[in-house]
This record gives sequence, structure tokens and C-alpha cells, in this order.
Amino acid sequence: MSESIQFSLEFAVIGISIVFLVLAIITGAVTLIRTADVRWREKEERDDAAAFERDPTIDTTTLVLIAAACATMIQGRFHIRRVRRLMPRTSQQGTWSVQGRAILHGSHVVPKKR
Amino acid sequence: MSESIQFSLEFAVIGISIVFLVLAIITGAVTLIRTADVRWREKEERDDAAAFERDPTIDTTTLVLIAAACATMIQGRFHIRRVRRLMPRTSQQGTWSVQGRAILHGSHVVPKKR
Amino acid sequence: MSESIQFSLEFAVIGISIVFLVLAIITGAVTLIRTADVRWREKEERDDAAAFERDPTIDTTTLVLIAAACATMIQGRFHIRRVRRLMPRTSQQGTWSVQGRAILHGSHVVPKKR
Amino acid sequence: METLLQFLHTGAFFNFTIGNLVMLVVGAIFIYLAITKDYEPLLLVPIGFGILVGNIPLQWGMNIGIYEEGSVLSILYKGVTQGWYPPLIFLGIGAMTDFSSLLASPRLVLLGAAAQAGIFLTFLGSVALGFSFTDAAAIGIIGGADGPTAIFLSSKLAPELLGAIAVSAYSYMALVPVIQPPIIKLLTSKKERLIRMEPAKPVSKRLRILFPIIAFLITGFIAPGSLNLLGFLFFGNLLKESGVTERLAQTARTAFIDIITILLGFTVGASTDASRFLTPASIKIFVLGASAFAVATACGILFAKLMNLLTKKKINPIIGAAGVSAVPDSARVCQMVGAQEDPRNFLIMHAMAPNVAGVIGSAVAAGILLATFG
Amino acid sequence: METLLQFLHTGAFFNFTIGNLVMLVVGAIFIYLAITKDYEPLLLVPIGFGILVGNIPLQWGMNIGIYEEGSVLSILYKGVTQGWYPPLIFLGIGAMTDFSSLLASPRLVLLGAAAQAGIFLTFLGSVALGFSFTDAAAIGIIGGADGPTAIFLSSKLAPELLGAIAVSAYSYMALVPVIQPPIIKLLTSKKERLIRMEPAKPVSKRLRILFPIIAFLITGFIAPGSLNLLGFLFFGNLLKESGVTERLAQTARTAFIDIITILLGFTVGASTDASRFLTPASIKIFVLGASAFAVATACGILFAKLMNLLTKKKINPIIGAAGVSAVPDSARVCQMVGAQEDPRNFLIMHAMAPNVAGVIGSAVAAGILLATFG
Amino acid sequence: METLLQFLHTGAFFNFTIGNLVMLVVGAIFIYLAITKDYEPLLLVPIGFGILVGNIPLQWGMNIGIYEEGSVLSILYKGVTQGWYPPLIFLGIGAMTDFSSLLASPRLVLLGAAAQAGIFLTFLGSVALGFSFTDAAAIGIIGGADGPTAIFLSSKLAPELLGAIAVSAYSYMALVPVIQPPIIKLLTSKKERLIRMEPAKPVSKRLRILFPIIAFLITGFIAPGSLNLLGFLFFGNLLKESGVTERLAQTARTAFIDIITILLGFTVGASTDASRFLTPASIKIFVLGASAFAVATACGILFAKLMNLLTKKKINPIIGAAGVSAVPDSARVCQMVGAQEDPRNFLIMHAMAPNVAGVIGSAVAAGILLATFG
Ligand code: NA
Ligand code: NA
Ligand code: NA
Repeated sequence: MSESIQFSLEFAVIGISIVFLVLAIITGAVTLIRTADVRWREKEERDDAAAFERDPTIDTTTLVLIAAACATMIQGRFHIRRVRRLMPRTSQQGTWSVQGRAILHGSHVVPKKR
Repeated sequence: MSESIQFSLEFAVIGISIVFLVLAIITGAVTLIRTADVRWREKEERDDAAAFERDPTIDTTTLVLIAAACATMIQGRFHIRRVRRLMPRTSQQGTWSVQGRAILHGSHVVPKKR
Repeated sequence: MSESIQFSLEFAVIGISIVFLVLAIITGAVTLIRTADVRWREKEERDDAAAFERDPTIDTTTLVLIAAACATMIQGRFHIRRVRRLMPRTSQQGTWSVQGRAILHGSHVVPKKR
Repeated sequence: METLLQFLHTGAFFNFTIGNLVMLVVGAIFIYLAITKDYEPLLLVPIGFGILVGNIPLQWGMNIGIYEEGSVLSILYKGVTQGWYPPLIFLGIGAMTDFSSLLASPRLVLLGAAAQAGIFLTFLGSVALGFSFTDAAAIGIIGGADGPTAIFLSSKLAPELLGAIAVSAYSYMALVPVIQPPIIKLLTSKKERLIRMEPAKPVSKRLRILFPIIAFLITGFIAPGSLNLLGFLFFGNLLKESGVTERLAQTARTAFIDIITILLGFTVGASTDASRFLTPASIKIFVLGASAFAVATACGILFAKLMNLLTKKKINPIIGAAGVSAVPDSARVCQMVGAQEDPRNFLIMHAMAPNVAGVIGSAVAAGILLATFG
Repeated sequence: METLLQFLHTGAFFNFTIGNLVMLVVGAIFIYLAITKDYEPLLLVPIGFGILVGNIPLQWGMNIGIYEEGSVLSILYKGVTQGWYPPLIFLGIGAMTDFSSLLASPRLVLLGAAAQAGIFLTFLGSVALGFSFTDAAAIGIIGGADGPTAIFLSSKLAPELLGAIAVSAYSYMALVPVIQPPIIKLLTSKKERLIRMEPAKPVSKRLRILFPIIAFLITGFIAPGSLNLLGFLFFGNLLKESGVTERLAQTARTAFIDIITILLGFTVGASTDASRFLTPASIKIFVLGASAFAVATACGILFAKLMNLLTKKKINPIIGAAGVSAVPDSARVCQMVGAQEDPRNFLIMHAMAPNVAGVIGSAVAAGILLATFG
Repeated sequence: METLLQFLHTGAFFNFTIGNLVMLVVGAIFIYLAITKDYEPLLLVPIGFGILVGNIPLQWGMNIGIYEEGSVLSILYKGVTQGWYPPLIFLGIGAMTDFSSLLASPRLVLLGAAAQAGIFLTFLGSVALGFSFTDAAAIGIIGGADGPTAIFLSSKLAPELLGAIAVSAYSYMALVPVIQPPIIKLLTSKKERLIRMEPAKPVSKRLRILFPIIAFLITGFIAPGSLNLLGFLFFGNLLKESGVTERLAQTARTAFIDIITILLGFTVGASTDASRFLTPASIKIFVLGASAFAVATACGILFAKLMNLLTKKKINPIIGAAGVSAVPDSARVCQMVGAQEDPRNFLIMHAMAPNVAGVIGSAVAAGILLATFG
């Protein structure tokens, strides 16, 4: 058997062993976390049940913007007409910026729980 | 006070001044245009009211294509069947090209007012 | 007439000729295929009619996954409750992977006709 | 205070020229036309804003200008100078182009060939006006009425004229509805404009799948210089028509082409600083470009009339004007002019055939020019 | 067996340092905060995972590490080192930013200028702490509370500090709701916090189209160094507002910015290997960054109070804090703090004006720093 | 006339070889199979059309061919030669892969390890057939049944064989439903094929978030050579599972991966011109590739049978075949073969576990090969 074949054979054995090693460790780690997870899950399920009743169906910023829009209308009667007139011009969107959607950079959402 | 600190101090003052200068000019420019805009807006609103009645709810090219399709069908009776048969095979789209959608390059929309 | 103009003239004639040549060959080729296509089309239409009745309205993999989900539920009664409880947590999607959608790489769809 | 002066020295005031002012006005006009007249907005807005950016005069050495090696703009501009933005745009165009009308009436393809005479005649005129062969070839392609093709060829043959050629090409493409109708009316009789053409037969899916493959092989073998454009165009079209790669075609005709269009338009605009753009050569290019469009339109119409002499099935010569490409504008113009005589004469579908054939024709012509002078 | 040993030698065990462990924990914390607290997830997740990737120790020569020329990571990192990821992100931000609130209350723009004092004071502090002018300029920009701006400037002026500056900037931006409220409460009275501002008048479409053009010309002429950022920001905004390029704006604010964000965050994270990141300089940078945020917030608030002394229409000084940028977080913080005093006082729309003005302000400041020290 | 001859000389006629004709037919077959058989269409269509483009023979010097420095194709091909297309595709795959089935049955992961024996045995065979170590390593990876991994590794270790390896890998992946069933039936008894496996328990969101992080750390520490692939795969998966970066994951699995797939497939196809592709080496590669697939399939099945000897919960050995990767085809093949014996035996969800584990396994193997021979 030539030297290069011998090296290749040795390498092949080591190689497949390392692949097994890596995936076996992953198997072990996943099994471990699954076990730990059971306890977390039980807690989670209790929390979920509670959250189902507490959770807002609309996010805070949207709520603030809607409330603001209403307040603006009520604050001065003459504004009511204005709003009616502007509504169909969708491209204009009124003054109240939809900036809140530009959440990509320089931003995180204010924690909902506060 | 070391020389570099002194330079930095001087630079900081000049720097923030330039920032203020730029944003102040923007403030001024926006205020100016807003004022000019009031007149434009008044005109615009009158135009808008007029346009609301005049505006087509469908663009010219679409109209032409629909009219063409109808004309094609009326022109020869035997075509009516053909259309019925082709309709469900959505991938085929008939002969009449939807090329009009390829408006990206080498193109501008024919002015709607003509 | 200067030499460069003469060359240009010659080149222009040859150039437009080649353009015509290319597009004329395309015209010929398309005409040819259209003719051949008529026969294919006739066959196709007969096939289409047959296929309309035979064609599945849902792809095989989806069907398998649905059947699997049903089978899972029937297999052990205690699972039925579990499924009901999990349904609204959309982010979890159950164990049965939607992997089938990862059809991009290393994949082809199993031929539907088998 | 020294610092302030030093800083202001980097500002634009000291370097600003009257040429820059002219260009800023040009950029503003582009944006204005795009917004108010809806002329080619997807390119005139990016090019217009790019012109503004390119004419803020900068002190050399700040590594900002588009001609300074290593600056952000110069890096993004590489897609233009290395010539790979236009092929990628052709990929997207292929994925959004429906060749059905061409396949339904293959003989109309020849109209798309005839209009390319504008390219070669403009080449001839440019040589006569004293331009070098390579410059003349790049100027001639304006007659192809196809933006990406013009940018691709001029980036290869005449990089220093690229700005002028691109701006000229897009300007005239925007003006197609102004340029073409009088030429059409001049060269056709009322009787000719009233010709109604028979609606074409539907085209099978198989033919639409085979077309990009066969058309690519034909163009590739005879004019391999066009491979960079037509290879991508027909590839994109195959993605669209194959029926099994719809998600790739969908991305190619939306996000992909949009991204490239933004970068192409913006950097081409930014490359037109006054010192490079406002030259006598640019004025000649604009004059030649206008005549190129006129000649191309005329050749398309006249060839349609020639075909009518030879065949029984009459062609409405109006649609010859659509051979210039400028998809789908010139097809719309044909419809419009035809409708003025007979509002129930629907030429637009017939006009699409020479229209898309014109795109292929200009790319073939570009391949010939590139192979000869590249 | 020799092969196995040789192989394992390429593994991480031999090269792993305690510093790497610290960084792995930092990366995990970033991911944890992003997921559980929703802090800047679109950047903290990529940066956090990038930190993990960058701190798997590698044997040099495998051509994998981000600092090995020609490796995949080093190629993707070029968008950071050559500085073109940030401008492209600004293009996308421009296409998603609505300047209406700024246009409705132009005088509030000045609050966005005042908060930039944080940048220059931090510069001063950094010089005092012994940093070079270029390093100090890059550190100062953390006070701009704007990630892409900070990355852009530090890639140009202090590439070796880029990782620390980027991580510091994003950390503090994530902590805006923790940092700002106490400062606001400290510097304002309850009476001031109760001020209600009049709702602004609607803004016309024409003004929104003209704004990016005019604002670009003003900033470009006075501070051309900001062109790389503001040219792209206002270009993106014009695409959004023009009304005729919606498909380009749509792609710019979705697929385009997402792709760049993924690559930017991931490679910035991967560039923070322990040997480069865990240095005394980084600690100083974190201290200076915190003070920069505090100073910027304070300056915005104090300037609002100053304006109240001079004008009749009172400004609620809370919204001065929004001048730091950190869009739209600090505007939300202002709303929150205001609502604690009066739940029916809707400050958020007013706060958006200094907020977006702050973005322009920091980019102008970056331009000034670049022009002076670049 | 001289010009015409000169022009035609640039055409393909003079340079066309019988080899080019063969390749054109191969390209056409790829497209035909993709469209009519739905075999891997997202890659076979781009590769097939690319083969057409790459075999239009060109005169050298026109700067069009993919091997001419500076041509458009060569620039786009850099993503292959520099090796960054495959990692970006892995990013997208990560963003679309659901590891739930693997997490539900972790022990099935080992089947994905067993099938990688195909890689190392093919390496051995290639060395025996006279290939160099680096070439043999690149050929061996065909047994991984994973396109991007094969392209990545061969671009690093054996660039001149890349075309043959890529085409071979994708051909056999397309033929998985033809290759695997007979092998499965040969190696399993009817009784074994009837084994029903217990449905796995659901997997928590937390576990799905933790998995990409932990799996990355494990693979990264032991086989850092796999970082370029698995770093991106697990990063993409974290974007998907984190729950706070959905818009990034959405773009990564649509526009982003589509763009890279188009460019990768097209340029890999275009790189296979006849003079480079039609060599004796390519034929050997195709033979070795076929045996690699067969060996990998067999190893997966046999290892499943071995596991059955050692554990109480029986595994249906059919699903061992899914360990080769080729996601999700081989999982479907397992389902199909199982259903032939018992139509109500749903193996597909169980088969997904070794299937995705196989992807990780091949990338680890690639890392080992790269670390040893890179
Ligand atoms: Na044309
Ligand atoms: Na700021
Ligand atoms: Na595999």
C-alpha cells in the first residue's frame, strides 16, 4: 500500500471520527437543554396563561398616536372639518408622522411592560 | 492649558456653531417655503376639487388594453370561445402582452392629460 | 471623401446588414417553431383536458404532512388535548417541521406523477 | 478662527463655478420633469439627484468625490465603469418582458432591425463631425433608445463621454412622445394610419420557453459582443417563462433591478460634474442624439411601408416607429397616433413586437460596435 | 494520530484566551437583551452573533478570520472599512423617514442642533484624556447617538477603534430609556413637563418633495463632508416623497436596507476579537460614550428652556432630549416621561421634529470632523 | 468587406468545437430536466443557461469571457472564486430551515454523521485514482450532497475542478429519487421498512433560539474550518428563530438568497466551457460522485441498523438514507419508500432530523478538509 493511500486511510478514519464527535456533542447538548427546558416550559405555560389575559392587542405607540389624533380633533372644533377633508388624500398622511415605523436604526421598542 | 486642549476648545465652539448655522438655515428655508406654500396650497385645493370630478379611476393604457380585448372578441365570434378556453391557464396570459408593466427602462408614462 | 468616412460608410452598411441578418434568422426560427408547435399544441390540448380531471389540487408533500398530523392525533388520545392547547401559539408550529418549504438548495420536488 | 476659515475652505463657496450652477439647474429640471410629467421617473429622479450631488464642488483630498479613488461614490460607480450594472438591469428587464407579441407576429421583428439604422447613421455623422471611431460608436448607440445599452457601450468605448451620452439618451427617451408623432405624421398618409391589423394568434407556453434559448444562441453565435447584454436579458426571460423558477424571476424583476437602478442612476448622475459635462463635445452629442432618434423613427416607418409593397397582409406603418425600442413608450405613442385617426384601432399590441425586437436589435448593434472597436 | 493532533491544533482550544471568553459572554448578552428586552434587535442580534463568530479563535493562515486578507469575512467587512455600508443604510433610512413633523414645526430643528454639543464636548474630553485628534473625533461622534454615522466616521478616522465605538454607540442607544428619564427629570420642573404644545398644521406634499432637495443643497454647500451620509439620506427621502418612484423607495426601505444591515451588523460584531477590543482605550471609550449621551440630552433640554425665555409659544423642554437622534426611541422616551405627569399630553409628534433634526445634525457634525481631521 | 470578415472572425463559427456542442446539449438537458421533471429547478435552470453562455466560443481579447480578467462575467464569478456566494446562501438557508425535527429527536443526528463517511471514502478512492490530496478532498465533498458546500470547498482547494464538481454534485442531487430507493431496498428487510416510529414531542421556542448559538459554538470550537459555512447557517437560523428580527430573516430567505442563487448558478454554469470541462478528470469525478452518493446512503442506513442493535426505541432504517443531506429530497424519498410498504407510516418528519443534521455534518467535514489541506 502506497504511502499516500495509507495517509488517506488514516485521515479518513480520523475525519469521520471528528464528524461523529461534533454531532455527538450536539446530540448531547440538545438532550441536556431539552431536559432543563422541561422545567422552564412548565413555568412558561403558567406565564402564558396569565399573559393571555394581560397582553395588549395593540402596541403602545399606536395607541398613543390614535389617542393623540382623537385629542387633536376634540381640542379645537375647527379641526374636525380639516381632518375630514384630508382623509382621502392618502399620500399626505397628516402631520402626525408615521415615523414610529422607522424603527430600524437608532431604536429599540420601549418595553411593553412599563 | 495645553495647546491641543486649546485647539480642541476652539474647534468645539466653531464646530457646534456650524451645526447651528446649517440647521438654522434649514429652519429659515423651511419657514420660507411654508409661507410661499400657503398660496400654492390654496390654488391646489381648488384644483383638487376640480380634479376629483375629472380624474380617471383607471389609467389610459389599461383602458386601451381592455377596449382592445373587447374589440378583439367582438370582431370575430369564433374568438369568444377561444378566450373562454384560455382564461384559466393563467401562465399564458393570451397574446396581448402585459408588456405595459415593463415600465422600468426606456420608458415614461404617456401624460395622462393628453 | 476622406478615408475614415469611407470606412465608416462601409462599416455602417455591414453593421445594419448584420443586425438585419440576426433578426431575420430569429424571425425564421420563430416562424419555424410556431409551425412545429401547432402539432404539439393539439396534443397538449388533449392532454390538458385529461389533466384537468386528474390534477391534484394540493401537492403531495402537503398531503403527507396533513395525513401525518391526523394520524398522530388518532394514534394516542392524550395528544388531542395537547394539539388544541398549542394551536394558538403560532410561532411554535409544532414538531412537524415546515422544512418542506426549504426547497431551495439540495432539493428537487419528487415528481408529482409517481 | 483659522480653523473656521480652513473648514469653510473645504466648503463649496470657493470652488463653485457657473457651470456647477447650470448643472444644478439641469438636475432640478430632471427631477421636476420626472415628478410633474411622469417622464421616466425611475431613472430621471436618481439621475437628477445624482447631478445635484455631483455638482456640490468639493476640495480635492477629502475622499468624497466620485472621481477620487476609494471614495464611497467611486466604489459604487465601479458598477458603471466596470460595466456590470447594465447587464444586471437587462436580467431584470428579461424577467419582466413578455415576448408574446413578438412571437405572435415574427415578421414585425424586422421593423426592430430597420430602426437600428439610426445607430449606424449617427455613427457616420459623428465621424464626419470629427469624433474618433470609438467615440462615434458610443454616440451612435444613443440612436438605440436604450439606456442600459448606451451606458454599457460608452463605459467600454468612451468612458469620458459616458455622462453626456447617458443624459442625452435618457433625455430623448423621455421626449419620445414629443419627437415621434410629427415624424410619423410626416411620413405616413391618413389612409396608411387607418390600416387595421388582424389580431395575432395566441402563443404557446412552449414557444415562450424556447424563445429565450434559441434567440440567445442565434445572437450569441453571430454577434458574441452582445452576450453581456442579451445573455442576461434572455436568462432573465427564461427565469420568467420556465414556470419553475418564478421566485427567482420575481426577485430579479423587483428588489434586484430596483437596487441596481438606484445605484446606476445615482452614480451616473453624480458623474456629470460641470467640468466634465459642459463641453463642446456634449453639445454635439445632444445634436447627434436628437437626429439619431429622428432617423431611427423614420427608418422604422419607411421599412414598414417597404414591407407593405412586398406582402399582402398590410402593416400599419405607424408601428414602425416602435422599432426604436424605448419600451414601452414608443408603442404607446403609436397607439396614441393611431387612435387620433381611428379611436377603435388598437395598435399597441402590434407595436410591442417591433418595440421588444428593437431592444434585441440595439443590443446586437452594440455587440457589433464593441467587437469592431472594443 | 499525528494528523489528528495537527487538526486539533487548528482548533480553538490552544488559542482560546480568557478575553475571548469575556467577548463570548458579551455577545450572548447582546443577543439576550435583544430578544428579551427588544433592545435594538435588528442590530444587536447581528452584532451579538458576529461577536461570537469573531471570538472563535482561529489558527492564522486558514484564511477564515476577518483580519486575514482574502477571507470571506474580510471581503464582507470591506463595506465597513471602505465605508459604503453606512451611506446605503442612510439611503434606506431616508426612504422610511417622514420629515412631516420637522416641516410642521421648523423652529424645533434647533433642538436637534443643540444636542450635538455632546459630540464636540466629548471630543474635547477625549483629547483631554490623551486621545489623538482623529481618535477623539471618532469617539466624539458616539454623542451623535446614530449608529451608521458613528461607524462611517470611525472607519475613516480611527479604524482600530471602530469595534469599540460601534459597540459603545449601539449599547447606549439601546439604553436610551434608562439614561434619559433621570436627566430629563433633573433638569425640568413639573410645571415645565406639563406644558402642552399646540398641534402643528399639516404639511403639503410639495413641501415634502422640496425639503430633501433644499436641505441637501444647504448641508452640501456648508458641510460637504456630510455628503456621503446626507446625500444618500435625502436621496432616499426624495425617492419616498416624489410620488413617482415608490417602487424604488419600497425596495430601498426593505430588501436593500435589510441586506446591508445584516452584513454591517454581522461583520462589525465579528471585528471585535478580544485582542483588539479588550483594551484600556475601549474602557475609556465606554465612559466617554456614556457622558456624551448625558451631555447631549442635557444640552437639548437646556436649549429648549433657553428658547422658552425668548419666544412666546412655549416648548415643553422634555422634547429637547429627543434632539440626540436615536430615532425613534428618544421621541418615545419623551412621550413616556411627559405622560407620567399628564397622560393626555401627546408629546411624541412634537418630539419627532428634533429627533429627525438630530440625525441631520450629527451627520453635519460628522462632516465637520471629517473635513477637519480626515 | 474586410471589416465584415474581421467581424465574423470574432463570431463563434471559427472557434466552435465539438466539445462546445456537447456542452450546449448538456446545458439544454439541464434546462429540460428542470422544467419537465422539476429537478432542482432553482439551480439547474441558472446553471443550464450559464452552460449555454459559457460555450458560445469567443475570440480572446473581447473582454467578455468569464476567464478574461475584468469582464462582466469574471467580476460576477468572483463571488464563486473568492468563495463568498456559498456562505451567503447558507445564511438564507439558515433563515428558512426549521431545526424542530432535529431538536425533537436528537439521537437521529448521528445518522447525519454516519452518511458523511461517503465523503471520506470518496476522498480515499480519489487518492487511489491518482488525484492530488487537495483535488481528492474537493471531489470527496460531492458525497456531502450539498451544493454550496461543494462549491465553497472546491473553490478553495481545486478551483480548476470547480465546474465539474458543481455540475456533478447538482446532477446527483437531482437524481436522488433514482439513486436512493434501490439502495434502501437492498439493505433493509421488509420488516425493518415497516417499523413505525413514535411521534416526537413538541419543541419549545427557547430551545429553538438556543440551538443555533450552542451548535455554532460546538462546531466552531472543534472544526473552525467550517465557520464560513456554519457561522452563516446558524446566524441565519438565529435571525429566523429570535422572534425579534423577522424582517431580516424574511429578506435573507427571499430577495437575498434569490439574488445570490441567480448569480451563483449562472456563473458556475458559465465557467464550464468545454476545454476546461470535457476532460478525463471530469469523467472520473462523475464516477466517483455516483459512488459517493451510494456509499453515503448505505452508511446512513447501516448505521441506523447498528443503532437498532444497541437501543430499545427502534429506528426505521430507511431514514438513515436521509443523512446524506440533499434537503429535503432525500427525506421525501424516505417517506415514499416507507409508504410503499405501509401508506400510513409517516417517516418524513423523522427523516428531516438526519436530513438537516447531514447539512451540518457535511459542513463540518468540509471544515476538516479545509483545515487539513487548505
Ligand atoms: Na433600439
Ligand atoms: Na444626533
Ligand atoms: Na451531507
